[in-house]
Amino acid sequence: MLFDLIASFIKAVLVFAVVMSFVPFLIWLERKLVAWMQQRIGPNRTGPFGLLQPIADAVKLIIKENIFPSGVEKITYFLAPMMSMIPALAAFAVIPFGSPVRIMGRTVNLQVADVNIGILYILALSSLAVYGAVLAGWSSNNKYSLLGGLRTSAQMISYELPIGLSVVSIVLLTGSLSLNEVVRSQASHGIWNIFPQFLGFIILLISYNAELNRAPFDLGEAESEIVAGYHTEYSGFRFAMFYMGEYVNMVTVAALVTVLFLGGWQAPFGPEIPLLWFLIKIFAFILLYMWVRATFPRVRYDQLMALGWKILVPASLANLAMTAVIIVLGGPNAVRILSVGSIVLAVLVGLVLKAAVALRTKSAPGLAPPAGAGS
Amino acid sequence: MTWLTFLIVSGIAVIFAGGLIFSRNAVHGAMCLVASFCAIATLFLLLSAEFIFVVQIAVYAGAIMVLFLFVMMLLNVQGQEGALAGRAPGQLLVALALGAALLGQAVWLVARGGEIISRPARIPAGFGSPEDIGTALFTRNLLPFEITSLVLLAAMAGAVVLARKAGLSPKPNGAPAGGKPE
Amino acid sequence: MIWNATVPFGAWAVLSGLLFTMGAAGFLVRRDPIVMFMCIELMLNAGNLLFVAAARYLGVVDGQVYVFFVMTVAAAEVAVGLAIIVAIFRRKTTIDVDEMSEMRG
Amino acid sequence: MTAPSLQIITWNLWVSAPVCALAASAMVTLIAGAFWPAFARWLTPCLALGGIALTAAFTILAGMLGLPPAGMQVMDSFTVVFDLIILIAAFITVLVSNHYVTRENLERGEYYALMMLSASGAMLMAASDNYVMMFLGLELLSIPLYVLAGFSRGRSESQESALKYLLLGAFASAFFVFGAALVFSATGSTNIVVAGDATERALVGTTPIYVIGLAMILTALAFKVALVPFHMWTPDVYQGAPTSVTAFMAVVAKAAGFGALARVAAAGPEGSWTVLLWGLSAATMIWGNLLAISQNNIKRLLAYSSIAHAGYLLMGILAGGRAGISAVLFYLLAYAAMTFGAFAAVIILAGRGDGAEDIEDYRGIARRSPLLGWTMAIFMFSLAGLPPFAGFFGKLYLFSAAVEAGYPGLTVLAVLTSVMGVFYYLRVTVVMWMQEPEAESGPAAQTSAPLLSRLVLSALAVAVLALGIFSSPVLRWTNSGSAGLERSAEAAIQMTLPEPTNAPAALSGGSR
Repeated sequence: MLFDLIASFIKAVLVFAVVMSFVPFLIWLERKLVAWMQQRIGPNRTGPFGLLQPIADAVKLIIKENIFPSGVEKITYFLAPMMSMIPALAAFAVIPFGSPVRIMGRTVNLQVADVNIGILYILALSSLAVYGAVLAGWSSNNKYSLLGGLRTSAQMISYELPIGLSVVSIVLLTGSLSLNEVVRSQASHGIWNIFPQFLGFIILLISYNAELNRAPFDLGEAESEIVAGYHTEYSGFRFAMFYMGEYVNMVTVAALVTVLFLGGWQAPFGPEIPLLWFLIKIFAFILLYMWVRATFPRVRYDQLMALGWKILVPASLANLAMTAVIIVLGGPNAVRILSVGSIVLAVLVGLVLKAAVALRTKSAPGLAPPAGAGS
Repeated sequence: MTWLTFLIVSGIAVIFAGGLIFSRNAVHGAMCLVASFCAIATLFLLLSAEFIFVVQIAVYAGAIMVLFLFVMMLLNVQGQEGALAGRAPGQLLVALALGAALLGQAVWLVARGGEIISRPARIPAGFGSPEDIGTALFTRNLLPFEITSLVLLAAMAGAVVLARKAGLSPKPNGAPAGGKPE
Repeated sequence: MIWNATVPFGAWAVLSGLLFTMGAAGFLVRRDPIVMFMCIELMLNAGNLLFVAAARYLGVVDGQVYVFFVMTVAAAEVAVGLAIIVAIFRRKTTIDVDEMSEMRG
Repeated sequence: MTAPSLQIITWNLWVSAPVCALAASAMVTLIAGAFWPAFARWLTPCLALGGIALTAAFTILAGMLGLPPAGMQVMDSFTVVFDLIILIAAFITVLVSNHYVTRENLERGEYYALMMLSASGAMLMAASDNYVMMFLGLELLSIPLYVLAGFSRGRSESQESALKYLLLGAFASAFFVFGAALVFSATGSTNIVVAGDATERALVGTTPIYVIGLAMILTALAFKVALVPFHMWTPDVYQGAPTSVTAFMAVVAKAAGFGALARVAAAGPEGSWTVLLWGLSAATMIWGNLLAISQNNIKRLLAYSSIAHAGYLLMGILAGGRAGISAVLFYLLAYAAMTFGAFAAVIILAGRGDGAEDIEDYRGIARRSPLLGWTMAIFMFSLAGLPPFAGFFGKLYLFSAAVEAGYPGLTVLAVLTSVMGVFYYLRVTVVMWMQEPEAESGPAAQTSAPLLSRLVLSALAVAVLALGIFSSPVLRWTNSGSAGLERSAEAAIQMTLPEPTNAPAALSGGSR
């Protein structure tokens, strides 16, 4: 009992420390990467390769004066940045990042808390993440902030639907809501969920990009339209909290996707080294998101909503229906059938979209939506 | 499930519920209600209803209250209304009477506490787990479950009709805008 | 030690009764329809709490299933209610029920 | 991974077939209205009428099968009678609406679909023998009604009435939830009959909690059927809502509420329960009739009249037994015919935009349009309870059931208030027939109603007459309905419900 308590405490502290220390590194990485992709140099003055830049930024933000602009709702204004960070950190508690290890003759799960409703827990927490943006936008007493808060909340609520529906397909495949079980079932199926749930994977990727408020879906903080959206009025440490929250969220999402679709800590080849493969997969995801950010232009708000409601929701429903039917009818071969079916379905959805976009372009050439947001 | 935890958590729930009633600002009220819902969710956890705990947070705190906040922001209603505004003394009286009656009922319930169930039932291991809920939901309660889908359909169709701009109907409505003058 | 004693069912009933009463009183006293609506949500939650507590103390899991239904219905009601409020707001810029007095009798 | 095994559904699907049919046709109507707006004008009402007729067929078929209670829903002869009353009402609403919807330029697909969904909720309420199911039925009835009340978005009264109806309706349904939770915690069951039986046999020592829970459920239902003191919303909502919706509300919502009340009241304990119902009934009759006298707006007048009629109907519920419930069913049928008739006349008279709703506006209408004058007179006489119309016989059966059940005081009160009612109903007729018409302005100038509306109006008038003159076969039919209620209550007790993990009755008695 005592041992478990201590182990949990140590794990919690460790996870917190590691995730938080990721943040400055990720900020540096993103700046460097985007700069490289845009043929710029990026930070290069502070430390080797500009590695100390985020630390300098952090120091600057922390020692800045904490300003309460006049007319803000003090309590809400104060609480909002925390509300944007806490759910992201709390969600990390149920993510397993390694197979159980033996320490001092005891088995220790590499997971802060192994709850049997882990998936639901994460969905619940991610639905709380919207409060930060909403409350910040409302309390700032600023039109742009309010608009940003409105946009963000509508966007996040809309994209929770395809996320939930895609995750339900995984739950069907696993037969459990525990994230540990999800990893184990992928081991026992002998195939990672990305194959039988290819369409779900794509949907989740897109939806989480919107849920994270990252480009090309960063409508809530689109600087060319509404200054900086819901955190326009924030400065100093409170602004830093929003910033950190965004990156912590990214890490959490990457870890979640890794667990759900990429076999968690399992090694694709070679020996299974604790944490190593997990970290590699997480970073692969984060790099993918950074790449997307550097590549795609920002979509229009109506396109964003159309993408969510008219494409992702029906597609994830189709995916769910297909998964359910194949699992019931397919018996022991269900996973294999699904692996084929899912890719076929994904291609089908893609073709339908392409046809729709082509049709739209033909009928009204001036209104052709940018790639990825056709409806 | 001891008195101490019960009292602390339920105290939080009640205090924040009071915050909803007394706050002058609707958004503050909504935040209080969110806190109260989270406390109630914790109480669900104490009652070994883990599934309901998560659903409570996801649905009430995460969806319904966000919708409330969204609409409040959309309409941008600032708190101009005083708490317990004295404009309707009759209603205040009714509220007090109702409160007194219900509180009396509550006290009476406690007084007879010995006669009601005093101790939780012995429950099987998986009580309140998703499997347990699912079994109960899709066997004995399948019909109500299906009916909820109809309720949601009605609400969806209704919300769409109401939210649509009035100008979208094929013919503009010729009725006088302000209704009949009195 | 009383703090470690088991909580009897009556305590849960009183708590949910209290929350219900607060919601009802809030509904009757406040004039802002959005706040009144939130008070209704509080009342529904009080009912849910009682359902869950009864389910635990009786050992009948169906009580938790009913909570599920109540939540669904609450969500539906909120969707329609907020749509009506927004529709009214579009027409005029007040949503104070005292100022809705086009009908008298 | 093991493939999940599909469990066999534990009840006969026929039990829910009528509701399923109606809901399915509602969806078809919704989709048809959305995808073929060009044909919506005639397609959607036809689909709605067809769906309702189909549902009626299913109801009769299912009723003939003699199904046992399904644990949530019962398909006994009471349900059949009730469902048919609701379906007839919905049918007439669609017929009455067509003219109105066209005139007011409302969205057709959604209008009819929501109406049908609401009707299916009403059917569920009357058919459910479980509080949870009843709650869902109540919501399925109410949520579309909230929307329908705010359907004419051109008029702000309509939206105001929608908000008022929604806030108070949701408030009432919160009472229902809490009451059901109290009943559940007192008896361990949400089945109406089983819970009542458990309390009766003193399996649990918590009868007062059960009674409080039942009282809260009664409060919620009283809101729905507009019993005094829970009637405050009625006049405003009736006035503000589109008139065709008001008619639907006045008949279907009330019928559903009384169907539910009949099932709940049968499970109520003696003593305090009857006192409660007695008081509600008396207050409703007196207050409704008193306030109706001073109304000048015809829709408000009909609202107060519907409140008064709820008081009479509650008397039948209070009397209970085969005669009481049968009288309630008969009266509901009569009430549906005459109320629809009155509202249909109001729709025709109101002209565009609900301009004319004051009774004074009806001066001399009868001279210009004898059909309207005659039919309105018939409906008003019937509502007032004058022979030989349906209203008279309905009241006769109700009063005699109440006297038989031992409530002579209440019956005297009812007769007195009925006399009061004659005054304001006759006033409408007098205004229509005896007073000079206004000049060319006003609704009197534009009473050219389409043929369909005239036909419906005449048919309803004939129905009111026929129900009065040939009341005995109808009464036999409603008698079979009330007999079904008794039978299924017995069956529900005998039926072994799926045992929960821990038998509630055994352990709720005290500490272990």
